[in-house]
Amino acid sequence: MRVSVEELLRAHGRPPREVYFDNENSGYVPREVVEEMIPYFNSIGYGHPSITHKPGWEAYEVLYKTKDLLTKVLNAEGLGEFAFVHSGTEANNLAVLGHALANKGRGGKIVVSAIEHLSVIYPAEEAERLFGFRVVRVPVDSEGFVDPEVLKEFVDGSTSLVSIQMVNHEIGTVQNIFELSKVVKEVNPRAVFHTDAADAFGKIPIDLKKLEHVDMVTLSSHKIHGPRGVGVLFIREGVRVEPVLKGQLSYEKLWPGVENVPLIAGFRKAVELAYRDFDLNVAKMREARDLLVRGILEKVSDVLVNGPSDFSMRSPDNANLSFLYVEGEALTVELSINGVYVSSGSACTSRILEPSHVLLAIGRKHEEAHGSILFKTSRYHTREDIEYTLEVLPKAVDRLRGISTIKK
Amino acid sequence: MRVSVEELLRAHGRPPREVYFDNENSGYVPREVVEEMIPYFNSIGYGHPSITHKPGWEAYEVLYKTKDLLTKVLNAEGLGEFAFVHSGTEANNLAVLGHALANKGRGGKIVVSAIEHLSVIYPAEEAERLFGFRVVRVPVDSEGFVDPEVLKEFVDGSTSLVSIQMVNHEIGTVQNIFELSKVVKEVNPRAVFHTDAADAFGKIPIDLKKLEHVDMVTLSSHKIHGPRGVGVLFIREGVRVEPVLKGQLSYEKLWPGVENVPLIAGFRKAVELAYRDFDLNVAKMREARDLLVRGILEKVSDVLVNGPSDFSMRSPDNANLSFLYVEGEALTVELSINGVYVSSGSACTSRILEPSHVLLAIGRKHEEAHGSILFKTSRYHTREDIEYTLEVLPKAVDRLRGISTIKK
Amino acid sequence: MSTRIPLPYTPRVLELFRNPKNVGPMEDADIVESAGSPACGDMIRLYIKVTTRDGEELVERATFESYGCAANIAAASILTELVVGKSMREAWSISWKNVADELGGLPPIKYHCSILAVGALKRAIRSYYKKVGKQPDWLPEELTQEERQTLEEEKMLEKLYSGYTIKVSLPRGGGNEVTRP
Amino acid sequence: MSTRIPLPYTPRVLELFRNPKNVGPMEDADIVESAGSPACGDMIRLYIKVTTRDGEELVERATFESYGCAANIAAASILTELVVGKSMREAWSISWKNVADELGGLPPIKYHCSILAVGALKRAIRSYYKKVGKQPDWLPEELTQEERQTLEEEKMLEKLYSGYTIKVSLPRGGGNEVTRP
Ligand SMILES: Cc1ncc(COP(=O)(O)O)c(C=O)c1O
Ligand SMILES: Cc1ncc(COP(=O)(O)O)c(C=O)c1O
Ligand code: FES
Ligand code: FES
Repeated sequence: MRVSVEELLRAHGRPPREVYFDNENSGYVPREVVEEMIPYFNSIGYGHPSITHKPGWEAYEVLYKTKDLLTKVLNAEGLGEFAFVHSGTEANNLAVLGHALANKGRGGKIVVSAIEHLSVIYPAEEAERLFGFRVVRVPVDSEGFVDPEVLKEFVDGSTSLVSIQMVNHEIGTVQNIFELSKVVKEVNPRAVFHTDAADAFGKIPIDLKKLEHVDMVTLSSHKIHGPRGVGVLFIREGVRVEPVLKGQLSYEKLWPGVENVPLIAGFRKAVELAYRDFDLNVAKMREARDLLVRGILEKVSDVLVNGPSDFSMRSPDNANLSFLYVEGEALTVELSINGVYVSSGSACTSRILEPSHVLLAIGRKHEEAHGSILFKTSRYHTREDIEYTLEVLPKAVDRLRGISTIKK
Repeated sequence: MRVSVEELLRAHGRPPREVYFDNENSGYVPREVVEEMIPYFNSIGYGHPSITHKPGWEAYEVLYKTKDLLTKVLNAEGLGEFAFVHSGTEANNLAVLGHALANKGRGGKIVVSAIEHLSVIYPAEEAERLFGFRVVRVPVDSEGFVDPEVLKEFVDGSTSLVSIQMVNHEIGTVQNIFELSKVVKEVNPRAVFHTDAADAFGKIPIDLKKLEHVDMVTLSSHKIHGPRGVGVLFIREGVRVEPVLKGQLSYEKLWPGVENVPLIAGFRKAVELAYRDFDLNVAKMREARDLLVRGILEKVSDVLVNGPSDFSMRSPDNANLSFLYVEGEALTVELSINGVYVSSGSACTSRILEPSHVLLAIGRKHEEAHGSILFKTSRYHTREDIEYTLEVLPKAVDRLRGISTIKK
Repeated sequence: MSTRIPLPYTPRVLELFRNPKNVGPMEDADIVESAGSPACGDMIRLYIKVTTRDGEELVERATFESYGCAANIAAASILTELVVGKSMREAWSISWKNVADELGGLPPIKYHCSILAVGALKRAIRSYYKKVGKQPDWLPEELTQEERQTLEEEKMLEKLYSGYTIKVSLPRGGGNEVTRP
Repeated sequence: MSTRIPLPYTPRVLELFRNPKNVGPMEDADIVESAGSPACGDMIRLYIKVTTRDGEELVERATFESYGCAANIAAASILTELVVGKSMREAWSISWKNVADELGGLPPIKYHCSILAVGALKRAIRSYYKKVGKQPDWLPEELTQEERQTLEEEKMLEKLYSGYTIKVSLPRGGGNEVTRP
C-alpha cells in the first residue's frame, strides 16, 4: 500500500519526551561507536581484509582485534573460532542449517526449545524438510524455563543438534545453559549444543571455559548498542558446520562475501563499552527495569507479568507485561503518539495474525497475549525516562480500556 | 597467524600520495551518504520497519523510498519487487539458490557463463549437489563475451535458470544482456533469466522495461559509493524464489531478519548521487581510466590488456592489465608501499593458489594471469591521482622485473 | 515478535484512532452485535438505534466498542459515522472496501479489521429483522462474502488459540544459576 | 579475485621484500637451480658459489631471482643470507620452517613459498654433488619432505594451468549494445 509516511508522521504529533524501549530491535548507538565507523567511510576506500595493500591490512586488523576482544570477554582463548555474519539471524542459520549441511548424510534429531527465536526454529524445520532431520520441540514451564530433566528425555543417541537460547528475547528467561548442555552431553556426547546468546550477551556474563559443553554461540551487534549488521557465531574447535551461502571467501571461511569492516569496527567498540563496566551497565538497565515494572504494577490494574516472576532469573533489561482487556498493537500506537516506543506480542502485530509463539508456549491464553507489551531497558535510560513512561502508560491503557468490548 | 598489523603498517611507511583503485571492493563513501546514516545511530533507537511506532514508521519510509528510487532509476514501475539483503553475494545466492529451492522438485539445467562471479557459480554448484540441478558453463571468447548464438546451443527445454552478468567484475566486459536474454526465452520461455548487475549499476544504464526478458537483477551498494552491507535483488512479477535463510520476517519476505535501515538510507543516497549526474559520473571514471591505461601502455613495455580491446565494450571504470614477468601480489605490495592500492588475479593472491577463473576462461595463460592487476577508477579520481600512479607504477614494475627469474 | 509486517497507517486511521467517534455502549440500543473471536473476546461490538420514518427503517444512532488494533478502532469509528442517517437497506450495502477507502486505505493484513466491522454491522441488521419478524426483499438469505469471512476469521482465531494449549506447562526446573549460565 | 585469504605479512617480510639482499644472477656461479612451475616460469632461482676450506665445501656466495610473491622474495633473500659461510652440510639442514621463523612467521598459505625456496636450495646442493661426482654420507638418497613438496607444487601448478586450456575461446559475438544492455 502506498502511504505517505511523512504525512503520517505529521499527524502523529510531537510528544514532550521520547523514550525508546524497543531495544529488542535496534537501540541507541553511542557516539564512540559511531566514531569508530566514520573513518572507514571517510577514507579514500576502506579495505578488503584479504587484499595485500594498506587498507586491506587495516581491515584485517579490525577483524583480528575484534576476535581477540571476543576471545577475552568470553574467556575463549584457544577454544575455537568466531565467524562474522550480518545478523544474529544469519548466525543462527549458520549454526542450525550449517550443522545440517555438514551432517546431512546422517540425519537425526534437532532438539530446540519451544521458545527459541524463529531464526532457530525455522532453520531447524528447513533441515527437516530438506535433509531429513527431525525437529523436536522441548516444552518450557510457565515462566519459560527448560527443565534439564525434561530435556534429558528428549535427547537420545540419534540427537544431532540441540539449540537452546541463553536468554529468551521476549520474556527474558535466563536458562541454566551449563546444566542443560551437560545433560545433553551425558546422554549423547556427540550431540552438538548451540546456544543463541543474542539476547544474553552484554547482560549475562558468558564464560566459554566454564560452559565446556557448549559448542556454538550466537551473538548480535545491535543488541549491545553496536550497529545493526554484525552477527557472530562462535564455533568450538572440532565442531563442523558448512557455509549455508556460497561464493567468494575472504577472511571468513563460513560466510561468503567481504566482511563489513566499518560495522565490525563499531561492533568491537560496542563490546568494549559493554564490558568496560559490565556490572555497572547491568545495574543501570536493571534499575530502570525494576523502577518501570514496580511503577506499572502500582499504577495499572490487571497486569500480568510474562516470564520469570523471580526477577533474578530474568534478563536485567526485560519487562514483558500483559495489559488485560486491551490489544497490544493499539497500545503501541497510543504510546508512540505519546513518545514511548515499545513492541507487542499481540496477534494483531503479526503477519500471520498469530500471537507470539513464546507467549503461547508458556501457556498464555490468546487474550493474555493480546495485550502484551515488551519493554527493554538499557543503560541509557534515565529516571526521567521511566517517570515519563509511568505518567503516559496508565492513561494510554485507560483510554483503550474505555473503548474495549471487554471490561473487568 | 598472529601478526601485529600495527607494526606492519609502521614498517609500510607513509607515501606522498594515496590513490585507491580497489573499487571492486569498497570505495569512498561520500559525506552526503554518511550523513544519511548518522542520524539513525544518533537517535535514541532506530526503528524496526515492522513495528507500529514512530521510529518503525520512519524506518519503513526509508525502505519504501529506496524501492521507489530504484523503481525510477531502473524504469521498473509495476514490473516486480526489490528484495533487500546484505551484499551482492547474498543477492546472487537468493537468485540462484532461491530459484533452486522454489523449483527443486523439477531439477533441470542451470546455465552460467564461465566468468560469473563466484557468488553465482558456487550457488549453482550447490544447487547441483543438493537438488539435482545440472550446472552448465557457457564459454566466453577471448575478451569475455558470451555469444548469443553459442548461448542458444546451451539452452534447451530443460533449462531452469540462466545467469549471465551484465558487466564482468574483473575484465569489465559488457554483455549484450538484451540479446542474451532474448535468445534464452526464444528457446525456452519458461527459463528464468538472472543478471548479476553488481558491477554494471551506476556505470551502464539499466532499463528494466526494455530488458523485458530479464527476470532477476543483482545490485550491491558498495559498488556505487554506498556503504557495504546492502545488496538488492530485483524479482520480476511472477518469478518464484524461496528464501535461502529462514527466520523472522519483517518488511522483507525473502530474507529473514530486520532490514539494516541506516545502511539502506545511505545506499539510497548513493543511488541518488550516482543518477543525479549519471553521464557526467560515467565520463569522469572513463576519463580517469583512459588516462591511466594510455599512460601505462606508453610507459611500460610488455603489458597485456585483459578483456575487451574495444573500450566502448567495456565498463567505463575498468582496467585490467597483465604486467609480464612479474607476479601480481608482489606488485600490489610494492604499489601499496607507494600509496597505490590495487588487487591482482595472480594465483599467489588466492586461497587455493589458483589464478582468477575469469582470466583463465578468456584463455590467459597462467603466466599471463600471474602479473595481472585490476584498477577500477571512480568519479573521485583526479588527474593528479592518475599522474602520480603513472609515476609510481613503471618504477614498481621495473624493480620487480629486475628481481624476476624471467626476462624478456 | 512473531513474524512481522509493516503497518503503514494513513493519517486518517491515526486520527480516528486518536479521536474515535461514537465510542461506548448505548443503553437504549435496539440491537447489539459483535464480531471476533469467542476465544479472546469480541474484537468489535456495535450498538444500533433504529428509527422509522416514512415507513422506512433508518439508523438513528450507532456506537461501538473495540478490543482490536488501531485499524479496527478507526474502521469501527468510520462505520458508525457512515451508517447514521442511512436507511437499513443503504447500511446493508456498505462494504468493507467502502470503509477502507474512507480511511484512505488499509494495509492488506488489516483488511480483516474492516471486514470484522462490516461483519458486525451485517449481523446487527439481520438480527434486527429477526427481532421484528420481517424479511426485507433486499436482505439475502445466504450469507454475504463479508459475513462468511467474518465466520472464518472467528473460527481461525479459535483454532489458533486452542491449537496451542496442548504444548504448555511442565514443572519448572530448579537450580538456575543466573549469573553464570 | 578468486577465493581470497588475508595475508598478514610481518614487518620483516615487508622489509626484505622492499630491500632484498643478494638479488640477481651470478656470472661465476657453480650451481644454478630453480623451483616453481614449468608452466608459468620458475618462481625462484638460486645461484650458488661454492668454495672449499679445510676439505669442507662451503657456500661462498648466494644470490637469487624470484618471479613470486612478496613472501617468496623475502624468503629467498633470507635464505641466501642464511647459507652464506655455511658448510654444504649445514646448508642442507636448513628447513622451510627455519626460513619462515627468520621472517617472523608466514601466513599458512605462504608456507609453500618458503618450501619452494628451500626446495631450490636442496636441488642446488644435490646437483653440486652430482656435478663433482661425490655422494656425501649426510645427503640422503631419498627425497626429503621439502623436495617432494616442491615437486608436488610444481605438478599442481602445471595441472592447474593445463586443466583450463580446454575451456576457452569461442568466436566473439557481435552487436553488443553497450549503453543499454
Ligand atoms: C534471542 C535472539 N536470537 C536471534 C535474534 C536475531 O538477531 P538479529 O536481529 O541480529 O537478526 C534476536 C534478535 O532479535 C534475538 O533476540
Ligand atoms: C559482478 C559481481 N557480482 C557480485 C559481487 C558481490 O557483491 P558483494 O561484494 O556486495 O558481496 C561483486 C562484487 O565483488 C561483483 O563484482
Ligand atoms: S610465490 Fe606464489 S604464493 Fe608465494
Ligand atoms: S483487530 Fe487484530 S489486526 Fe486489527
